Amino acid sequence: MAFLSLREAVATHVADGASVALEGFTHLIPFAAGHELIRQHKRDLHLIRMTPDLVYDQLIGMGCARKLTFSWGGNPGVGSLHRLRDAVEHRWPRPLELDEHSHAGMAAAFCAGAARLPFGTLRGYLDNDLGQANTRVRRVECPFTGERLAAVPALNPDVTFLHAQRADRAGNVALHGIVGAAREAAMAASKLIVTVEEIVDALPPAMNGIVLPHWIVTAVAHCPGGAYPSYAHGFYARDNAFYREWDAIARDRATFEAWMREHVLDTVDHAAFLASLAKRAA
Amino acid sequence: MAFLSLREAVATHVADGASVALEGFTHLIPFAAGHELIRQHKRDLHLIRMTPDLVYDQLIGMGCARKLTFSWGGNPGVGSLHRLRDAVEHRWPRPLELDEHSHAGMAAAFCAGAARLPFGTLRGYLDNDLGQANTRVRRVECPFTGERLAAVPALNPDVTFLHAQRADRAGNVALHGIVGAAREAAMAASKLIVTVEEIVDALPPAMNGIVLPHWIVTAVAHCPGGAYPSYAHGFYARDNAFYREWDAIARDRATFEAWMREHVLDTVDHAAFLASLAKRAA
Amino acid sequence: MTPATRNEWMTVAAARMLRDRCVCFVGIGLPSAACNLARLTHAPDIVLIYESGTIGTRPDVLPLSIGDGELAETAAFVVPLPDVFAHYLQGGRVDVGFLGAAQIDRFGNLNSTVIGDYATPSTRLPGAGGAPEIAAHARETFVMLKASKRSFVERLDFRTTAGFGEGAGARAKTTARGGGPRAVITDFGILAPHPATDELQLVALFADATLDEARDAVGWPLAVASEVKQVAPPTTHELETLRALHARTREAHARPVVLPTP
Amino acid sequence: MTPATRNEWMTVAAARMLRDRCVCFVGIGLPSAACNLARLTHAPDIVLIYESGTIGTRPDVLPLSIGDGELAETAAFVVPLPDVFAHYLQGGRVDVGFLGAAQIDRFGNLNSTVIGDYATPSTRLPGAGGAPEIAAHARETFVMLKASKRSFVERLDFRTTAGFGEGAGARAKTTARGGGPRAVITDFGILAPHPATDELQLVALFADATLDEARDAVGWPLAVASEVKQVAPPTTHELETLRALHARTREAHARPVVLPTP
Repeated sequence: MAFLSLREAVATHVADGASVALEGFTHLIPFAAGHELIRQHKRDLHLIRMTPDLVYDQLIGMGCARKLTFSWGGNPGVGSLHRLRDAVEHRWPRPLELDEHSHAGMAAAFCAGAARLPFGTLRGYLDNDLGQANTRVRRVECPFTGERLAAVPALNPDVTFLHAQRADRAGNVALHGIVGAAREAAMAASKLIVTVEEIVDALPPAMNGIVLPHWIVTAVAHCPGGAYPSYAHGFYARDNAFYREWDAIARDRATFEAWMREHVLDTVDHAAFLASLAKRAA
Repeated sequence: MAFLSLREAVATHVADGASVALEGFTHLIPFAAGHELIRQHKRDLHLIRMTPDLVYDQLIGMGCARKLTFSWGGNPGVGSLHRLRDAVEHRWPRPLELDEHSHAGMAAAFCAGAARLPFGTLRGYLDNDLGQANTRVRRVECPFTGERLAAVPALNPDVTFLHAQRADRAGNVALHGIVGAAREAAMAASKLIVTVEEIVDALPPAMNGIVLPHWIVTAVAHCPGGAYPSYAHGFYARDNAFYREWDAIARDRATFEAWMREHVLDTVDHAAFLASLAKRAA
Repeated sequence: MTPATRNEWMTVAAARMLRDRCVCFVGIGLPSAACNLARLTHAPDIVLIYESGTIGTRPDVLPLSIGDGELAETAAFVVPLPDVFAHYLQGGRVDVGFLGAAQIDRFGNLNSTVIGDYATPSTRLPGAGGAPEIAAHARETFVMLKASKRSFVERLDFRTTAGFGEGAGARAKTTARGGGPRAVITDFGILAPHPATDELQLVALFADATLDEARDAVGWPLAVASEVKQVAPPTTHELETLRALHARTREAHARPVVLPTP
Repeated sequence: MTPATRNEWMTVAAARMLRDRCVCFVGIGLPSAACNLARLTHAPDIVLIYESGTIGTRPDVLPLSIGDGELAETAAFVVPLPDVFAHYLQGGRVDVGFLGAAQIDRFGNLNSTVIGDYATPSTRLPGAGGAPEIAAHARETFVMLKASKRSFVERLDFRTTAGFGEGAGARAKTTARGGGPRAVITDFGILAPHPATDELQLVALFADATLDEARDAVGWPLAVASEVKQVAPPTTHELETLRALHARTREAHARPVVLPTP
């Protein structure tokens, strides 16, 4: 475990072509990490995430991704991810290979990855076209009942990024609230990089809480507001208005590129990103 | 969900011949429930539990069990379970069929049961005799890598008994501390009966804590001290001295039977059981 | 009070179908409004689960996303997402699931993946999310979807989620354990599967909707039940409760977020 | 101070083999004493995991059972048991595993199941517990076991837990990912596998033990390494720390529990 700046963590641990999961389910989405991948012009990434959300819309629109493993790709409660759509429908700015699942299938794949099993099993993909569209959905026969169940290959990202509320000085990371598949994505990864709201001497007591212990963690970066416009329970709320505004920003290629330039490429880090939005709002 | 006395819950929901899991890993072992099964002379039970512990020594010694599914059957830190040994070595008081696993295998079987999958998968039972001794350990081939992994059949007890710290008046049950496979055994069961230290208006806040919601719970019985001589975190400690004393009590058939008669068969309920020990200690 | 919109009719009709104390797997949008309306009217002890892992949640305002903080704060407890799907849904612990989609066919199969060919779609939709396994495992499902010839289609471009498959008992041959779609609540009324053929048929109309309107909106020859009921109009209490919920929601979502600048 | 007993020699020798900051899967008895002695002497940041799910625990007294309350109270956090085996052990997140047994053979395979035939044993032992998968997945394992011709045997009655199987690289042909037994700490000294044959050979003796004693205690012709080291005697600090730990433990375990009578 090392304490690094986010810039350093991304530069050191993410190679072009890597498989990268930025997990967090609506809550604790690691936006700061996604922006840093964009700033550093990472290319050919295999992006993994149950719900791509705006941060993957941005990565895809900026040409960072060659492949997307996902189970639901929309702007929650708003509509489409226009950059994701543009990549799939018009191969802009580059073609995007899809590895598409249902939530249950992808959760099983993360669980298998976390347990270092080669596949996960579920009673799923029943009588639908997903199993045909994705040749990585197969069947396995129960050796006791003979029932045929769906099997999905384990997900083991090269790097998982999470955002969490707190780390202690040993690098133990604690998160609470809606956790999605964050724990499984963390345990499944070769490297785990966590941005946190704060670094504290001792984590709050949480006997059966969700803790990622220091020896699972590759690097911790102190990054207040690192989940914005998603949220960090106990620190700040989800900016639902921003999610709505994104629809207009992302709909048009030029508007999107101008926004990304102003707020991500031309800002030096996440604090500057947040400041650039505050200035705009003022 | 119903609030019942433990006597009523056992009488109503446990048939002779049922498969019954009393889970809890060292902590929160449902002793009161086990004693009530003995008091009601339940017979031919298929007992399921990772670590049989004293409570299963008692059930087996009193002739309640025909079969035991388990992964470690000792008196932790002390030595043998003499009644279990006597049943296996000398078929006293009756033969006991064994369905024997490793902890990892049995945990996988409970997880499969909780998820209502027919089997669990693990990289286990490698190059040892357990897979031969137990014909219920089989192999399954990964449809992606071809690797052969161990498969265990799901455990789905007819009735799972747990002891927990608290239930609220809707029947939601909260437990904390060492939880073992309690949650999985609960979700895997057809019926779930929980004894609790106290019934409260509102459970303490535990956003990501372990809660078994009311519609999973068949019955709650208020039973203070229901885990003794095991323990309930925050209420009372494990009586390690009693665990040591049990070795001498259980070693001899007559001593065992006399103890069971005095403290279990001749006591009307768990409060009377505890009082009988207190009297002895005084 | 202004008359009920069709959205409001749909929401009220769906809410009324929910029994008190039932365990309900909720989706965002109309289903979320319907479930919370039920909770605030006749079903105070309904158990709402959102796929974000928030169990027994009682939000004061409707969430925009499936995982707004409001859901976690008002939940009985919050579990990791894999547990929601393994222990609750696949575990058979969910009574009712709600689904939406871009397309539905006459057997209640749904498409939320693509319009056009999968590899080269004309419209890429968000995808499956939880739907395929909600449809497989919940004891019954309700579909909420506005009707048009583009959404109620003769043939799906892609079957994301199986309802009754090819109909006539086909579903029973799969390993799906849930009962499948019990009703489709749309903006003219309610469709339900025929007991023998599984084909969706019109069983109820909103008071201000007509059979012709229904037939026009559906892209296949719509079957009509022997008796078509009329859905009772939203009561004043239902409408007021729903509108107050939406007003609170609009206000909450417009509230500016304080940027977490250091 | 009285001289060190053989139990104390074993405990101190095992403790010394643990690096600071290593992640250690601890069993009850001698391993628990050894790991905590390491933590209280040269390895303050060792991470101790007990299979009860207590992670990063720092008990003030030794637990009697694998799940005493002391372990939960002093743990960094506590996870459900299936997570311990899936995420930590099978997940490859454990450096060192400790094992005991009733019998061991020359390739470090262990029996903790039965003496005699499985179906009709003369002695039924507690069984596998976590051992088979600890041995499979931990990067390395240490076995602690007192030697006698009944425990160090030519042929196991039952192989509960694979060490190096039939030796000579047999382990590598299995899908076990851990490295297998690195050392067997017994009451005359230390055995370690030969790099080529995998056969356990004597590599170190306690200062007051002899080669003859070792040979007499082992039920097969004991191989001896080209160089047999002498284990340095327990230091005063080590012994004092260990004895104080045991004294605290005895006192705590004798403390009467207040019966939870209503």
